[in-house]
Amino acid sequence: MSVQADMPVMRRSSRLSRTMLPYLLSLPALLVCIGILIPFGTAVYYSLQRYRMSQPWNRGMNWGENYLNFFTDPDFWNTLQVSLTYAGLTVVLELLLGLGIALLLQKRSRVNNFVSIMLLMPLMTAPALAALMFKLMTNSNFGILSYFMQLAGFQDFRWASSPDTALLTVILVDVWVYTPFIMILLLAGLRSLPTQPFEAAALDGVPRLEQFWRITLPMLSPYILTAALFRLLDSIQQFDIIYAMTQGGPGDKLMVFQVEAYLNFFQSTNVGRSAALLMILWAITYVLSNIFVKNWLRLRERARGEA
Amino acid sequence: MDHMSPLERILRAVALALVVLFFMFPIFWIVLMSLQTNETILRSPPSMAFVPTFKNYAAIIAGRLDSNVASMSIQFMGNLMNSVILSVGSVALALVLGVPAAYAFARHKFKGSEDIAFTLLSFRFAPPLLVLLPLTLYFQSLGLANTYVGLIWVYQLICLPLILWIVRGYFEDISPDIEHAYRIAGHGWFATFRKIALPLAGPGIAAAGLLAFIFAWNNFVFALVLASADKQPVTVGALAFVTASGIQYGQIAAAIVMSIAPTLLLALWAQKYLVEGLSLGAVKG
Amino acid sequence: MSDGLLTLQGINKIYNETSRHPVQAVSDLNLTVAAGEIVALLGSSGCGKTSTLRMIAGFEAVTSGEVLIKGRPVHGLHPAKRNVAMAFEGYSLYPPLSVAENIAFALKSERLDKAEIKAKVTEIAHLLEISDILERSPGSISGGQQQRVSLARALIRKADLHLLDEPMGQLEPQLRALLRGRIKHFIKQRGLTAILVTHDQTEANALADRIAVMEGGFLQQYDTPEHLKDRPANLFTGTFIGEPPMNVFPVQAEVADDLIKLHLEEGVSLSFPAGAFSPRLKDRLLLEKQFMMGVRPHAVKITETGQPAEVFANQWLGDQTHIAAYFAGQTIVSVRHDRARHAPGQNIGIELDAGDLHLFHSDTGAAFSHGGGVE
Amino acid sequence: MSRIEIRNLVKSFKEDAVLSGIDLDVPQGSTLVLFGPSGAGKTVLLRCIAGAIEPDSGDVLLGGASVSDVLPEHRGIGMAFQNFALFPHMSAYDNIASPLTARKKTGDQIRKGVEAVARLLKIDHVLDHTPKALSNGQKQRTALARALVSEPKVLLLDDPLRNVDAKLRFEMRLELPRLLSDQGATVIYVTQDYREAMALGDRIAVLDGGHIIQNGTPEEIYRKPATINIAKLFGDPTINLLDVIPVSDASGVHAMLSDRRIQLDPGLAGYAGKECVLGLRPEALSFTDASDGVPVTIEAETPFNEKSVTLVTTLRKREILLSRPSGTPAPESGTVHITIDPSDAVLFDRETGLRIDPNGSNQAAERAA
Repeated sequence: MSVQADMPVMRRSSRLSRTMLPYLLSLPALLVCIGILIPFGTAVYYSLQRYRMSQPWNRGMNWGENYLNFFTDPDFWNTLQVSLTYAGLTVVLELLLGLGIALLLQKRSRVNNFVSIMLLMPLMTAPALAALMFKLMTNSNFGILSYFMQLAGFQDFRWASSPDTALLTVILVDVWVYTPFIMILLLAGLRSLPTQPFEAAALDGVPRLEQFWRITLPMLSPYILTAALFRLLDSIQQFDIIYAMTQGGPGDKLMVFQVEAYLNFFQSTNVGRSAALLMILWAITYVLSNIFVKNWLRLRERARGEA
Repeated sequence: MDHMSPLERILRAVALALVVLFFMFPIFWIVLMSLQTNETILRSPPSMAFVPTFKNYAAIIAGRLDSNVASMSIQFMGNLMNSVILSVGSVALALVLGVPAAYAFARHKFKGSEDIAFTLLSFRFAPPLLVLLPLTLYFQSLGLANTYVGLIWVYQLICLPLILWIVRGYFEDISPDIEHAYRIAGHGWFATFRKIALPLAGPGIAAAGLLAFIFAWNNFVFALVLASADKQPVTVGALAFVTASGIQYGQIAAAIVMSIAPTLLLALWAQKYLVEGLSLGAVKG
Repeated sequence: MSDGLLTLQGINKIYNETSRHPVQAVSDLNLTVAAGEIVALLGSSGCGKTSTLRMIAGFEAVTSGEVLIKGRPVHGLHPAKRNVAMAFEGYSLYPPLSVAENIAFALKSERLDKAEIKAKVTEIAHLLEISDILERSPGSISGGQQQRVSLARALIRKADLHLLDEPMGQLEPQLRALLRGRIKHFIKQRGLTAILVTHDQTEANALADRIAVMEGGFLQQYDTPEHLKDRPANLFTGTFIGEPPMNVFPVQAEVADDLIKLHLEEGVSLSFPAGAFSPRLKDRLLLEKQFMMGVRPHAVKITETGQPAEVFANQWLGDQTHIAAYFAGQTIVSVRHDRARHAPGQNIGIELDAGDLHLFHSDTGAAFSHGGGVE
Repeated sequence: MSRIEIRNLVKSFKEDAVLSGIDLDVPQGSTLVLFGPSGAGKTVLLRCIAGAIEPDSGDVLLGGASVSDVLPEHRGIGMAFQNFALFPHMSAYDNIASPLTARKKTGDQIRKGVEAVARLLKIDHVLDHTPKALSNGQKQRTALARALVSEPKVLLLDDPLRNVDAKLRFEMRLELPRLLSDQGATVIYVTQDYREAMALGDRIAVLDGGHIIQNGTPEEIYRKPATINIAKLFGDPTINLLDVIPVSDASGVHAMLSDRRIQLDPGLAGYAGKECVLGLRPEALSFTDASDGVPVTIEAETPFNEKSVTLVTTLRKREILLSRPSGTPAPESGTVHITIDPSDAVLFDRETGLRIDPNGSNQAAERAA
């Protein structure tokens, strides 16, 4: 009896071809990585240069000068402050609002499902277009929000055109667009919590407030942290809403990092400063995203019951 | 069982109504506006009583904007077409490239896979301008500036990571035993991928594709930096249109409605997939 | 019998009642549990036992019927107000709290001082062998340990009724045997009333005073463990209770003055002296043309002179041997307590005693005779 | 030529060694049961044989040839998974047919093959259902049918009866040996149920902590367990384990229980005076009228379906369980005497937990030392 008779196709394959397969499959991802890394490297290079497109003759390495200049540059500090304020306020507001709405919608019912579908709509609206919508709504001639403000007694409430209320206006747009995102995450989190602990608590007569603080909130905390970091990373880089609304104005009231860098690049053609600004922003997001990835990995392990 | 007190029930209903009002009102109002003429829009106090008109939409579709003073030609329909080409093209390319890679990440813990994954993830959060600004210079020298191909290529920065992360999550949810069973039954890896992994991850791939489409559609900054007027999608086009059309508020509203309608309708149509994809995209990556 | 601690009157539970595919989980269930009694709801998954438990706890509303605890209808009453404690089957622990906190959390509504709580937790932890994990978090302990913590959380409470949902399903066999005895002792000593949901008949036998066998949403039999074994009310309980399951054959009777013949399939017939069956059963057999005959595997005797059968499996399990043979067109299983060496392919004789036969109506499945008498 | 050999197989995940040097030899046409607690590495070993997992080192030989560089689809193995691993988007028919389609059979051959195996396993009426619409028992049979349909010479069955109800599990346990011997396949069968292991295995390999701690016939495992742990894993109720110190004198070797002598094998003389554990199977103990039996007090009696279990205590309050077939007479209470056949007593070294072999050389103990 031969081996082939019993084992019809014992075809052998080389170990090499098996180990290469995953690399081949992930080649596109690798290419994208490289596609990002090359411009990134270029940006690092630019940020170390004295480089204005309008003055090509004056181009040259100036090493850390662009960065050092920031220390004495009030515009930079303004940018940092505006960006952090914007990010902080939007995240806190959206988190509180999102959590509240998620709790409201936690129970599966026809009404709740309908509402959560409706809430998808702002999230699916392009932020730049959302900004335009609010621009129309806050128009001093016919804007409905301006009209409401009049009714409320604010005669000349100028929304994004006034330095006092510009930040509030863009935050309002951000809250409108992105609260549903947090809501969806937290709702998914809430609904994925096991029901039995809550049944046990109900049966044992544990007060609802105590249930919320000692059980619900701690169990939800990984989701909350994830949602908050996600939003924080996006929000600190906000461009679309602010650019579409005021292009950073009035004055420098809304000069967040990316808007400032964009205008530096295209209007004052100061490539070096623009790149340095973006590097600072990248450093901030890198630290934040590191925290995020660590949390995310832990969360994933917990979700799979490994922790 | 429901054990809610009547007071709680009422408070919840009121809160829910306020939530719906806040989030739905802007869309509702902009749609109303798009159906009015400038005269009714500018009335004070604003009123719901008006005869709806489709003139604004007609003007945009026809590409001619007639005002009291003069008439000008606009190309908003061109922007719409650009949006379609860019979004569909980007998603298609991202799916072709991303799904096999997602499978590799999910099934093979190979050397360097975590590094690639981490790099992609950390760049998911890098400032887009950081990559875009140097790219404008490269694109000019490569001849990709202001081409669909160039833009679709850059759009992979949004679409590919999204698809990778979401689809990978779905692949990971398929029990490896099911694939092992198919292999042991005598099928090669590609047959297993095609006949088992792909169909079972189908909903996930659909969700990721839809989300990628919406994100591509809603993207603003890429085209703002890299495209000139004839290649711009609606997000950038609408901004230019606001400036160009002056005080034709009805037309502006109509243009916005036409720009957001595709994603909103898609969201309504596929809301289950989207919610799943969004949550998975966040929780699993 | 409405003076029990718990009374279920005509309970029906229909899920998705208004939808196109309503599912009736429980049908017309009547059950009374006396104070101090341990009752097991026994059945396979989907038999309605868990739905019943959840209706008693108040997590599910009854579709119709009445649940009475201490004679008081509890319809619409919040679970917390029913004074019921429950041990859950799955992962019901509070993940953010330690094991000790989990157990003590159940005492929130009892308002005890700290020392008293600690003493109680220590005692119950000792009983359930979880003293060494009190400070751990639920995520870091095994499924079996989690289940014992859940059990501790239920047993520590003072409640009118303790509901235990598959309380030992995840435990290792040895621990299970040990804890069964302890838990029963604990419940009896304190005079608690408990309802146990299980799919494991050994567990039901070991713990319960009475067992309610459920299937397809219907209560099949509610009786003591001994009666379930010796006097199954119908074909379902007959084949469900007992390991290995009862052998069942379709039979036709031929009644003569001095001899009763039971004709099985493939020409096999069993003869019994008329005296082996009671006169009333003989009369009944004259009426019942066709019926089902059940015999438990340990009552199946293998002799040289019995009816012919061919062995196809002989499985020795250490303390007993299971012999399976073709007999009368189907499989008959005999349990021997020695190491019988009947090899596959061997021909043997099967002998059955009249006193070991259970007879069931072939349409309804209802039992009408056990061991030669009439029900 | 479908013997399965495993040579010094090692597999670890990250830092944890799951299998540390497994050697096994399953002769053609026989059934080996892999038995062990969950997490013992049984499933990992099966996957290494199937090729779903690559071992760190060591070799798997099928029919005498190493398969370490043969892809799983080319190993010609049939495998049934504990969780069934049915393809959820395919009908039962397509599930079962998948090994045949892979072998490029014609439509007619496939139909005949699937229908034959489906009839054999009594699932021919549900072939067009998807797995979702099947009961657990039907899923299990579908998974088994898929493993059997291509008539593989090597069958790996990973606890296939675990997720089915007791009645079906019993029926399948009776029917499986016939099915497997009809196929003439070499089988490795994984289970956690000792009854299944004893009923189905020509040999049983007990796996724990990444090692095979005993490999023997069911009889050897049950009567001569290599360790206390194995003794505890087989048998219900579990074996009685009593701390004893054997005594050797002119009348032989014995252990003391309730001040009475329990005669032990004379070969155990070398262990006199040492701390040992005496293992007594509950069913090997019986009540006796003779007054030279061990006096005990009856504490409780638990009737099970086919047997009754009695808890008794010795004079020193040591607990012992006796089991006997239901319906056999037994004293009900008070002080009675029990007796045991010396050949049914096993002695373990208390320190190492290893069984002491009365026939002189104690290989297990030596190896551990």
